[in-house]
Amino acid sequence: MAFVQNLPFICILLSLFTGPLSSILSGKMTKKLNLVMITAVGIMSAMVLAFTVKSGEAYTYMMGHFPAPWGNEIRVGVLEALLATVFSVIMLLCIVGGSKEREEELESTKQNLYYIMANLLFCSLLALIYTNDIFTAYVFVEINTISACGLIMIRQNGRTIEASMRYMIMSLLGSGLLLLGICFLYDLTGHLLMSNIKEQVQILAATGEYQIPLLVCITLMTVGLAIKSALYPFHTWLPDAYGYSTMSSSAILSSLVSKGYIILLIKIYYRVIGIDVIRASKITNVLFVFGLVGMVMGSVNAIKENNIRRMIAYSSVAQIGYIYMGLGLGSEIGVIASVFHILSHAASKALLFVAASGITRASGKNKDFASLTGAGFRNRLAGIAFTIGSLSMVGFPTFAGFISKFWFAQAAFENANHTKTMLALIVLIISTVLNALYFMKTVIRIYTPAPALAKEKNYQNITVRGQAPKSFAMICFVAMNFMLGMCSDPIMKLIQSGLEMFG
Amino acid sequence: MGIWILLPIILPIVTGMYLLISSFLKHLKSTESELKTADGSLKPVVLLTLIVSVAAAFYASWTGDKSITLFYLMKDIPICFKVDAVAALFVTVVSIVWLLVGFYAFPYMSHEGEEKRYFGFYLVVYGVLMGLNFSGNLVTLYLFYELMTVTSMPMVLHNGSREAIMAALKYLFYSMCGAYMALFGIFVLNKYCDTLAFVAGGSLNTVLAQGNETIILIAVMAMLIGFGVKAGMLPLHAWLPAAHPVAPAPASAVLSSIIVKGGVLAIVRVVYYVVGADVIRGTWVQYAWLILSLLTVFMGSMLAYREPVFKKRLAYSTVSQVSYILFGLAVLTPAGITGALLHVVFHAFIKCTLFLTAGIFIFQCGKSRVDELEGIGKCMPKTLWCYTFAALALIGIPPASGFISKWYLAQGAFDSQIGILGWGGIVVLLLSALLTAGYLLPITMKGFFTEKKTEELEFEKGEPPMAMLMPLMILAFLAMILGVLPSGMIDYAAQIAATIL
Amino acid sequence: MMNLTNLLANYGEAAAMILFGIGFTNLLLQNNLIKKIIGLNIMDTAVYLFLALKGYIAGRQAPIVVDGVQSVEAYINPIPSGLVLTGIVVSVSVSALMLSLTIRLYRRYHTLNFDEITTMIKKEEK
Amino acid sequence: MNAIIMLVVVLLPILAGIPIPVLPFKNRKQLMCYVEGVTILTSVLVLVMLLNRPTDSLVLFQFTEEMILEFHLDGLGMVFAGMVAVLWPLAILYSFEYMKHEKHEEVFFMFYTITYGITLGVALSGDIVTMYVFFEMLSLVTLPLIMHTLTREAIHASRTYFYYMIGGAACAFMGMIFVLNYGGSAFVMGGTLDLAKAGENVNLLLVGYVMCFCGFGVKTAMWPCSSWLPKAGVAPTPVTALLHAVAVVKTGAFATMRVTYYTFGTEFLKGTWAQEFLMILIIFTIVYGCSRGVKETHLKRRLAWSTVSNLSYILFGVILMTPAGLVGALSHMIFHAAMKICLFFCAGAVIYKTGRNYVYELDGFGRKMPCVFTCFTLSGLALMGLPGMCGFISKWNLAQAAVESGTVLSYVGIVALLISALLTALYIMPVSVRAFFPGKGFDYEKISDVEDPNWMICVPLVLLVIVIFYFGLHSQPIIDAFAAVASGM
Repeated sequence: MAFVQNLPFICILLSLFTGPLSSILSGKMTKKLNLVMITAVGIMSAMVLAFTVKSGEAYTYMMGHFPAPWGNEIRVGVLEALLATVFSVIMLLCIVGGSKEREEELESTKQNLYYIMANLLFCSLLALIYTNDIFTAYVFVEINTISACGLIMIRQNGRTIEASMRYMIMSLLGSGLLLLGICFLYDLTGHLLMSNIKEQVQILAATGEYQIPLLVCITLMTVGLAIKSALYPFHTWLPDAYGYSTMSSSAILSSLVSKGYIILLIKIYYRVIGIDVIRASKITNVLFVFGLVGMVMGSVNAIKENNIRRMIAYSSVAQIGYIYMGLGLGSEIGVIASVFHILSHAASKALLFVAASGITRASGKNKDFASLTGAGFRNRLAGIAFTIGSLSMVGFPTFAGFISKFWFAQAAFENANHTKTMLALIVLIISTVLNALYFMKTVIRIYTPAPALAKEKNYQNITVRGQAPKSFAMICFVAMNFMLGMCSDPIMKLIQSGLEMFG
Repeated sequence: MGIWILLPIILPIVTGMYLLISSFLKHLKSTESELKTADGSLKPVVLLTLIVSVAAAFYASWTGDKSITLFYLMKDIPICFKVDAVAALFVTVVSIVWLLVGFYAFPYMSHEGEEKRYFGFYLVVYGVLMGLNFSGNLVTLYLFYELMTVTSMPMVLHNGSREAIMAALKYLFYSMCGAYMALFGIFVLNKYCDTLAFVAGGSLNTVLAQGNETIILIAVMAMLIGFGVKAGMLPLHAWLPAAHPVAPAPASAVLSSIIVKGGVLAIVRVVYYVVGADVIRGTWVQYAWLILSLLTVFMGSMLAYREPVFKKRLAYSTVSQVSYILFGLAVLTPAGITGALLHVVFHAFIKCTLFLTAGIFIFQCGKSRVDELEGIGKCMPKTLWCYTFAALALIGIPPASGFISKWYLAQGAFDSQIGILGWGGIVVLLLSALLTAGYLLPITMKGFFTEKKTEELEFEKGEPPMAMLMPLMILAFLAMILGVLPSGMIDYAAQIAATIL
Repeated sequence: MMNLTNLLANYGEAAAMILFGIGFTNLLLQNNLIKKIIGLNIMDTAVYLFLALKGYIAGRQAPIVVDGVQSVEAYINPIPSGLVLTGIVVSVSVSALMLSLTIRLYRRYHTLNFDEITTMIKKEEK
Repeated sequence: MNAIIMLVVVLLPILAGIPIPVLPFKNRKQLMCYVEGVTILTSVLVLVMLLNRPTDSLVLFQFTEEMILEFHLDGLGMVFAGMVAVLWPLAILYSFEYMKHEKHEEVFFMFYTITYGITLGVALSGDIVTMYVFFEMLSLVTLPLIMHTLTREAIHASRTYFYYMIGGAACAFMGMIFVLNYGGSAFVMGGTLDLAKAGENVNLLLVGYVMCFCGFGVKTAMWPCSSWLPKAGVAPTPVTALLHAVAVVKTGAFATMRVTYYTFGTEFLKGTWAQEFLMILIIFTIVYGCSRGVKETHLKRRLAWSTVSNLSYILFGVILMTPAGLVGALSHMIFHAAMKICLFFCAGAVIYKTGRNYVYELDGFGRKMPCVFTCFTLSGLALMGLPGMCGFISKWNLAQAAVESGTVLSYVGIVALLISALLTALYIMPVSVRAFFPGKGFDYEKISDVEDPNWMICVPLVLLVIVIFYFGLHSQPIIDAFAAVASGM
């Protein structure tokens, strides 16, 4: 067995132990440690990716000395490795990009706590991606929740605490349902390892026994994860959580955390229940409908918003709607589109958050639109970055969003059910226009020269050097956007092969 | 020998443009005060151009059959000119009237101002009219028809009063509307006719037309109404009484006697030279056309009867008289056509005379309302006599010219198979003749026989200068004499009618 | 009728479900933060009860080796108990976090009513 | 080898345009020489390219294996590219004079030059994806041009513009998906659809077509998406003239031609509900635009409304789905370009010299600005379709095509054409009459400041009028060329 195969496990452990380690180090040190750790993880995941691509098949990694039905396992395929790589890159950039805000908004004594949370969060994300044991998945979901909550509340003001309370409540409801679903599943199949569960479920499906309990636990798990990943009607916690926490937190939360749950959902569908069973149970249609509603309503709320951060937050509600719509189409290509959108949205949404903070800094930390006027001239790089992010969101060619829009449309088109097709296409059009409505409004606003009375708003000009880390992050994100937009084929192929390994 | 056709078209237009541009430049440079001074070179230039081109026109039209193709506007759509009997007839009438009115206009325009601009347009319009009359196919005709509208508009708004401008715009839009309706017809006919060139008896391709009669008839009707606009036919007649009176008297004279005939010519061309009379004979198109023309005849004279303003009254009378012609064309019988063509000629002379008289009244003593003209005969009897002759001719009292044409019209109505409409037509014609008497003769009566003494009449001036009186007399004379010995003309018209039916 | 007997047969599971429902609704609908947290605990406990029931097989003993390993039939299924333990750990930590949040909020706004807190915060914004 | 020239003509203006704001120009003159030089050079290259046409196509790169960026020059593209290449230098010349009294013109010229490249890109694009990409880019780069003045209403207008554009693009995009799935994306005269693949869901395909047409039609301001065009009139006149009378809006018309004749194919579409539905929309637009134009008193907006209706003439020709129709559409595309640019330039000249915007402020201008208003009147007459000017030719061709296809709707279309011609008279002639005949006793001292602008504005006007007359009197060669294009060159 090649040494590379150990790396996923090592990644998880590394990120897990750097957490407690950070608690005894000073703020500066922890930051360095965290950055090093994430970079290392990124590199390792890249190696794993290369390995799996070369070997062309997934492998399971036994943790401890118990063989399959009893022990706990990690499973590594192309998709997992890819996600791990991308997530670590984005994580890194988010941390870098938000460093200035953290130094200002967090008390100096709490600096290191932030990194504890960040590391734990990262660890749990990796675990969610890699694990082959559904109960382990549950445990890491909880860890994920707790650390995310920490990331939100670490900026101490009433808003964030209230937001994190809200967040906790909703996600605990979600995880409660998830747990119950898992228990049912265990009860039905007597297994916790995904692959074994799947065998049993296949048998059940074949014999036609326990249809209703099976359906129930599918529903429970789906709803639980939907709540946690803020699918439209359950999004109430999201805008506050993203809107008021410190910048890097909201970037991480919006681009990674909620996506982690969706990944888990996809894993459950493919590796626990089996996609054909899912299709047979019409749950996809439900997801489809909610996705469509989310696509529209999220944007509508965003249009009403007057605070740029909250606006972006609402836009991620819409984007999550896209993803669920893709899942809801129930076809292979639909899921591919969703996974790709997870990546592209992660790239552009993080970019938007970073750029938005750059813009607001240039406008005296005011987040309302009136005072953002002309920010594009005060902080040029941020302005350009924001424009690119918006265009990508709107689905402008040569940017990431365009490709995912294309694949969604393609998926919708290849759907056998024409009502679904037309619905999806029309809603895609509508939501594109709505996206344009609020993103372009902002872009035009930040390129309108500021009125004369701008003095008392303590505007300041920010050069590229003046915000070096942020600039670095933004440039990287822009590059990612272009890469995803221009040469998406290899990535699509990776995703495809990864899903095949799932099945 | 196409040059003789081109000369009367090109020369006036060029000279006219030259006049316009020079006047324009003068405006650019000089101040208002200098503008008042008219320059002497104008009169000879205008008259010379007119005479030369008129001579050329006569030569072109009376020395045998000629045609010339300028160039191809589009594939198999040439801009070409051709002289035939109808063209010759119209050209002659137009040239005579234009020349005479030209003489008349000099003294008249001297107190209207802006003579250069006026005569510029006057010449241009003449050239355009020549083009219209000589035009050898429908597209050429349409081209000059549009040009006629655009170029004659400035003559209407010459004095630049608000009312005049409004009237001019009204004139423009009505004519445009008509032109576009006609254009619709042209679009359709271009498919269903062998050629758009004028062929006596029409060139409708029966094979293609098979099964598409409806659209063709609609097209023809559209063209009738469209060109009918210029001829002041219902339903689009309202511009005429507005536009003609506001123009300076010479302008309104030519507008009312010549320009309206442009519409008539176009209709003749369409009905008898492109579509062919047989296509519409007995169809709803013919009946609609008849009814419209008769209604116009009657309504025109009624309105004229009630109209106190002299020139407006004459304009309404034009509306009704031109529809006589249209009626004659609409009955689609040789006699009818003969009558119509004759009436074209006669009405041109007569109406011109009447308007010139009105002009003289205004010019000499600024009287424009009928009731102010009481006793006018005492101070300018010659003028009023000319007027009276013309009036009698228009009413159609033998031996004056109007009688002949109306006789033929009536006859045409008789021997056409249009049943009740024929009889009705004759009745309407007579009725409106009575009305005509009713609205024309009172002026003569009041003018000569008034109980007021000569000294209590407040007309400051007497007879107009010779330059104005002479054309008047000539025209009046023509109006009478053509009635007395009409045979030549009748044969000519009858011959045309024979060829095109 | 059949269903009813089933229900009575597995009264334990039924109770677990009812408890879960109670906990869920409390966590969702209660205004008072403390009661919310209680609801959360009820919910989790219900799940553990369910798991324990699943694990227990009548007439067998806990898989603790006293006198030599006996046959597999002698012991109950140990995994659910393990799961319960893990779950308890998780829920304890979560409740701890929730309580700490509650304390912070109470310090700031001197109330436990979540709606009031939200309205106050809205006021702060103005 | 000579396929590269296509890439060159597209990239040259873009790359040369981007650095304009940072280049160290000493004075306006240098900037002017630079921009004009680039433009003329590009135009020359384009003409060279048209003369020896590169037959093979040039693949740039792939988005996905379905979506390829490739350039290919065929007849339609040649027509469009030729038109753009001729008009752009004129507009640049004009805009130098015009932009004197506007601020930060470097930015303006930067985007103006880039737009040139991208428009050429649309003309040269060899498949629907490429066209779509350039189409989107066009909407983006013209955005700053509209909001150039940065007044409140300019901002508002630019927003409206962009929302419409994005919406249209999204619509077109969905249509494009249908194309990509039911046949090749490349442009082939007669369409590339594989109906066997489409099978029984033909109606779905037609919906796709309608989406595509309407989506691209948004740029041609087809009703109900026409209101952005008059709003965008706040932009500097060179923009309104060149982009919103020609380049941008005709890109939309061009795209609809591509979609109809080269992608979906006429024999599939002809006589379907899609054709009738679209035709009704278009006919309505023709009349609607004109009537709004009559009601409008702001000169530029009035012209913009007239553009709305005239663009729908082109679409009408397209939707007739016969070669004759395409000929009519192409001829009107070219001729309307000349006429409308001339009109807009006149309006711009008035604004530039006097800052007057409204029709009722133009009394007596004819005597003070003879050149401008003569050109205005002449091109107005051309627009009304006076024979002997190019407007008549295109009307004639359109009408002939309509008569040949002979359905009821097409006859209705002819009537609509004529009605709109009449309305054109209604909104053009009063302006000229006001200008030349201000009425009795109008004292010219009131407008003593007014005068003709200098040669840089007048020359383009006169040239355009000459073009109008030339094509009006001698249209045969170009019409034959269009016929060749329509027959699938």
